[in-house]
Amino acid sequence: MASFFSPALNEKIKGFLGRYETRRSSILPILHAIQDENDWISKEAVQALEAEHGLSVVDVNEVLSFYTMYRKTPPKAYRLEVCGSISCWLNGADKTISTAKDYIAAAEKSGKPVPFECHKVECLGVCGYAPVALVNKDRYLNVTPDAAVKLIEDYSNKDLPAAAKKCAADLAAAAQKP
Amino acid sequence: MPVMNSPYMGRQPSEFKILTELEGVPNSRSLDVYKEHGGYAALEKVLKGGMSPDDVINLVKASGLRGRGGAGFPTGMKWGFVPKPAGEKYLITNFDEGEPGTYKDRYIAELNAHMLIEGKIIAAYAIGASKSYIYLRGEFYDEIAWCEQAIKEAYDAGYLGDNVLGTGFKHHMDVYVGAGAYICGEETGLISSLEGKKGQPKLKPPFPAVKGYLGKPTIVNNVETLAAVPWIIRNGAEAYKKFGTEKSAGTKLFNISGPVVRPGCYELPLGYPLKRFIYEDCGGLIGGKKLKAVIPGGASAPVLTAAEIENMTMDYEAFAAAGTMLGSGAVIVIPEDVSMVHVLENLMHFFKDESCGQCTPCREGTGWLLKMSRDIVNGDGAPGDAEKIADVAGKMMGRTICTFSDAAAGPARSIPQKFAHEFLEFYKNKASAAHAQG
Amino acid sequence: MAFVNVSRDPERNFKNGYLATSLVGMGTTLVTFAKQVFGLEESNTVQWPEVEFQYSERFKGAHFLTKRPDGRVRCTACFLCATNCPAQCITIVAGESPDKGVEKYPVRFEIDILRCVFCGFCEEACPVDAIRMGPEYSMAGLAEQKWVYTKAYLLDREAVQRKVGEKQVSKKDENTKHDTVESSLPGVHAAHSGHDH
Amino acid sequence: MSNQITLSINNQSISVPAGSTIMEAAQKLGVSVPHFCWHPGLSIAGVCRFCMVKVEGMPKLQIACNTPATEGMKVDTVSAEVKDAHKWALEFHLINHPLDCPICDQAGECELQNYYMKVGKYQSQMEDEKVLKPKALDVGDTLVLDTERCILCSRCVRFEDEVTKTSTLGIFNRGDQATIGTYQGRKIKHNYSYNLADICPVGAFTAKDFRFKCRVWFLKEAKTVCPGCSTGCSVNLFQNSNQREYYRLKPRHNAEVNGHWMCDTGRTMYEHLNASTRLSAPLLNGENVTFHAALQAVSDATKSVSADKVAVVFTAQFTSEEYSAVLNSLKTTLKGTPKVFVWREETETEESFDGILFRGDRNPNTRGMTEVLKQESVGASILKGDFSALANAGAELTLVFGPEVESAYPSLAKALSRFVELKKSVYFGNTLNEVAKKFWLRIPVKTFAEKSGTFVNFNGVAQKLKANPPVYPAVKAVDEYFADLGKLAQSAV
Repeated sequence: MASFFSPALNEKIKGFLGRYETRRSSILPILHAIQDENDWISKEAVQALEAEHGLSVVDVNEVLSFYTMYRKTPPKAYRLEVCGSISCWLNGADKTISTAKDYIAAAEKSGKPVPFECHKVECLGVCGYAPVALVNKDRYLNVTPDAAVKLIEDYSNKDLPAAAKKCAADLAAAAQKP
Repeated sequence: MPVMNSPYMGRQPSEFKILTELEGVPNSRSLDVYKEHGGYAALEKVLKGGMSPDDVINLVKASGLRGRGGAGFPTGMKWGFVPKPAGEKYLITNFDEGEPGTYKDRYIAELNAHMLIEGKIIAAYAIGASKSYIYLRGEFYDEIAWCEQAIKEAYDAGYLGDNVLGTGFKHHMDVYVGAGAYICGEETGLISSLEGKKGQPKLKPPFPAVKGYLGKPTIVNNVETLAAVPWIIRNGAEAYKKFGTEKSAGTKLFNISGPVVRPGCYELPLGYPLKRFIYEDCGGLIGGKKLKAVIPGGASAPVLTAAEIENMTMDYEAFAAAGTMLGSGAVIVIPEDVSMVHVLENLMHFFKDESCGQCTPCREGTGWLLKMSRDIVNGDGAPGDAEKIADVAGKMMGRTICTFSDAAAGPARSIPQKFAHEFLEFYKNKASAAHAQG
Repeated sequence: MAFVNVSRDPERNFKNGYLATSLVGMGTTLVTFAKQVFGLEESNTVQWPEVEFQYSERFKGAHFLTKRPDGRVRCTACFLCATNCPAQCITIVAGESPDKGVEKYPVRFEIDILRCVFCGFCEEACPVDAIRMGPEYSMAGLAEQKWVYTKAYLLDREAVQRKVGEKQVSKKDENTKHDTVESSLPGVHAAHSGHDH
Repeated sequence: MSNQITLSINNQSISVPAGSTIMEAAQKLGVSVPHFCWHPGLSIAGVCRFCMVKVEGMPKLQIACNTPATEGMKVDTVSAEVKDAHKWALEFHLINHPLDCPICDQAGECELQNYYMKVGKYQSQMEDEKVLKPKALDVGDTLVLDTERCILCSRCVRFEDEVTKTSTLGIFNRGDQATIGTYQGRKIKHNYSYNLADICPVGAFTAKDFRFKCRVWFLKEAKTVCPGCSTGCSVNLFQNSNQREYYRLKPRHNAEVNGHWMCDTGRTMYEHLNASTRLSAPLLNGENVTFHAALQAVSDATKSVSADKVAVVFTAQFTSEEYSAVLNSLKTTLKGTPKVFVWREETETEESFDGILFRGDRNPNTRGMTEVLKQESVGASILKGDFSALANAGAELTLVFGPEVESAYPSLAKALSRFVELKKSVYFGNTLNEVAKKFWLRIPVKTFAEKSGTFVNFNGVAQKLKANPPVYPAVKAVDEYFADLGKLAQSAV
């Protein structure tokens, strides 16, 4: 049977399985690797880890559900994650978040949706330059409401990232199956 | 506490450059630049200069270096807890910088991750560990890359490997990336995470220095702590002790956040006056706002009122005497126009989100604290609620495996106690709202 | 041993002897009777069964089971009434409710009314206001009548319906549970469980 | 002894082996320290934070379960500070507990309830909405999981990891969303699943088998021995005190035999005890007769035959006392030793063992029977799938002592059909099998729940049975029948 994972990803997974003292230690890096390629971690991926690589689904799911960075549902292509913890909040993160959410909602309503979702997350660790935000893996400092809108506009005009394309393709393929 | 006669009154912070020596140096992250500034000399001194592991431990003990992650435990003493007999031992660097207000470790990596790596190799030599990890939080994409790059360079230069600098000392290093959990900054939580489990802290005893990662002796040190080690080796314990106060030796990275004019990471000697730091070095609050309160050591430190910081110095003892803590050196400045009730709600939201859910008082208590503070914010509070929050938080303190519940209780007790009058306003608002509704 | 002398005073006996007292009593009766026959005084006697006596609302008569607003039985088969019953007259057989939000319900709920002492402990014990003692007091019947009240009888009988009406539906909602039973399994809650609350 | 340390708990001094915890010392002393996550059969989790005690010299309260006892340690479990800690620990457990005790099967034996009565705060200050979680999840053929009632003590997770090593359960999510469960509705499939319901201190895991059947306060327990296999686990047998109905078995701690656990097969050992699965009267030539008539028939039959024309077929499911009674009584009346056979299930793999408790020898008293036969110096031939030895024995009277636990004898019907072919075969047992009606005489006997006697397990540990009131009062145990037979024989003389 064909592997659930791409050959390159399988190689990575095997690399991680041998990299640490125990196979279990490789769960976190493997999940990161899957997410980097597929944009999220599906149930099928977890089950494939058990079937193909012998990692217990319970162990994997414990880790998957415990850490917030793993996405358990298919996301939009870009995630604007704005820190809402104390330092960023003091510098107006709430405003940034609501502006970004409103912008996304308005775009949705106007019929020209942007491939964005906006979340409030806990501390991103660069508190001096608040508010701090991530767009996927890119970090931005001093993200004022205007800056957030600009970020959304800039990214929306770019080509979608590879992971997002793969995610969309996977979902389309899954929808085709009975 | 002797606060007025601080020896550093009047000195400029730029004089103290132990960790921030490469500040402003172009291309600072490269190995060459690091070596130009004395990089890896300490490692050579240790490995080739005939220092025994005990010599290193004693030197670090003598320097008075204390853990910079928050608890301030003497580093040399911690290394001394590791059982002497040979066997697998691990050294882990805690780079899971997640405490709101803290961004000092990433600053070290941004300047030059080799400082950390050199410190780590020396520490590993001291405790006899042949494998070490840098545990980074997952959101630090840039920092992960910098550390990986530096480790690669160190391998290439022969500082890491089966035969470090040809001395026969074997040491391997790897990075491990977390995935978004504040609790992994707790040393045993970090170990659990490194074992590929949920980042839930482990019961003590046994302590990690005896039974840690995979049941083997393990030392977990903060980035800043380890990064200070090479300087101490190069310059000696006495040189290090010249900085700081008697019990809080050396310099520390202080990171200020909130609406200040010049936010950033400042290297200052311990014992530096807090007020001067905020107003002179950081330029005071944006727009000349008045200061209402300061959280001196990251989100989990109890707050200080503006009045309390008047003569406060920034060292372990002075903060402890004021009922708060130095923590990670994260100074969060709260201006007068922000309600402390909202601050409380924001902090409780953080702690509720980040509780690992293992111990009952913390799992249930953090959620409860958030619900109660949210009720007050939403105008559903009643007189006595602030006291209830402080009371519930008090019952969580010291009752769990790790100190997370104490951390949550820090603000949850201090804010209702010190700013009770602000809560009263919220209750009043409720009454007036009810009145308006008829 | 102490004795109490209860022998009657002969003097008293003579004055208030049976005959005399009986006659006085009969006299009272006759006077009242005459007054009431001629409508000079209102009668206290209720003409039962033509007229029904109205007891207070708190009267503890025959039991009935209350319903939820949607008409199903409120009882959750917790057995507390049966446990509390001093006469041990309540028999319950519990089963899995077809409604998953309720979980447990009585498949059988029977009260042996002949054993019941109408103490009301069942009502007291019920945590969900499912069993109440109704207004019915005339429970006489024939030997072959069914003396074990079944769940159907306890839930829907005309007499209670008529007298209690609306109150047969309990407004109490303590045991109406939320609807998470069919929610997703652990670990697959909404996206980004740590985000956006 | 040097490896003993002495500490004092509430000013009472106690010696425990070095390395013991305060909890173990307190248990030994009989001081109750409230706890949820600590279980003597599992590793220490230390997460419920309920077992707080004050140790002199330590600034904070310590958990008794993970604090090593040290020489001269002074522990306090009753001071106001400690009591307050217990009160609040319980309060934290309860603030998000659904309190659906009326429909919870655990009610009555729930540690949350018990501790609430003992150390509860009574006036909860929780006024906000509780956290909601999935309820009534189907997690296997034997269990129902209610994650809302769960207090996340992790006993079940540790049981799965440490005892059965199946690791089906995990705790997912974090903070107050943490939920126990299996992955994506997978089922718990092993022969020890009911232990999860036992060790669950609350009603999160409840047994499907017992679900909604009876409230536990109507049950009374009897200390007895499981007849399910030759391990002979110590168990408590639960009977409804009003209706005399048996509902379940639970393991009783016995370090020598079963520790804290028992298997799911053993849990079914109540099913054959209730009236609906039992015989109430003897059957002679296909007709119901009185017990007296039945015994008379046996008595008469023994008079007319010589000892070598009598065959006795034992199964190893009777008590040692019963085997002795049968052999002694027959020796007296027959003035000789009858031929003895031991009937073993043909599919049985006697030596197999699942590594935890369950053994291939599904008879509780194989060892006891062997010992009795040896003691009475009676040789026995084994009938295992091959009954020719019995058929060739030429017996004119055959006494068959059939198995009580018929689920251990899948080929029962086949064996019975061989027995009924014999001349005058008498069956002692409760089988509802149609074939058994063809026995010349069939006499019902008491089950393990109703008789007293001894089972000797595979390892030689002898345990006494506890006699509950019989379901059918006229039905007796085999040794009682043979005592009656003895009396009949005497009165005839």
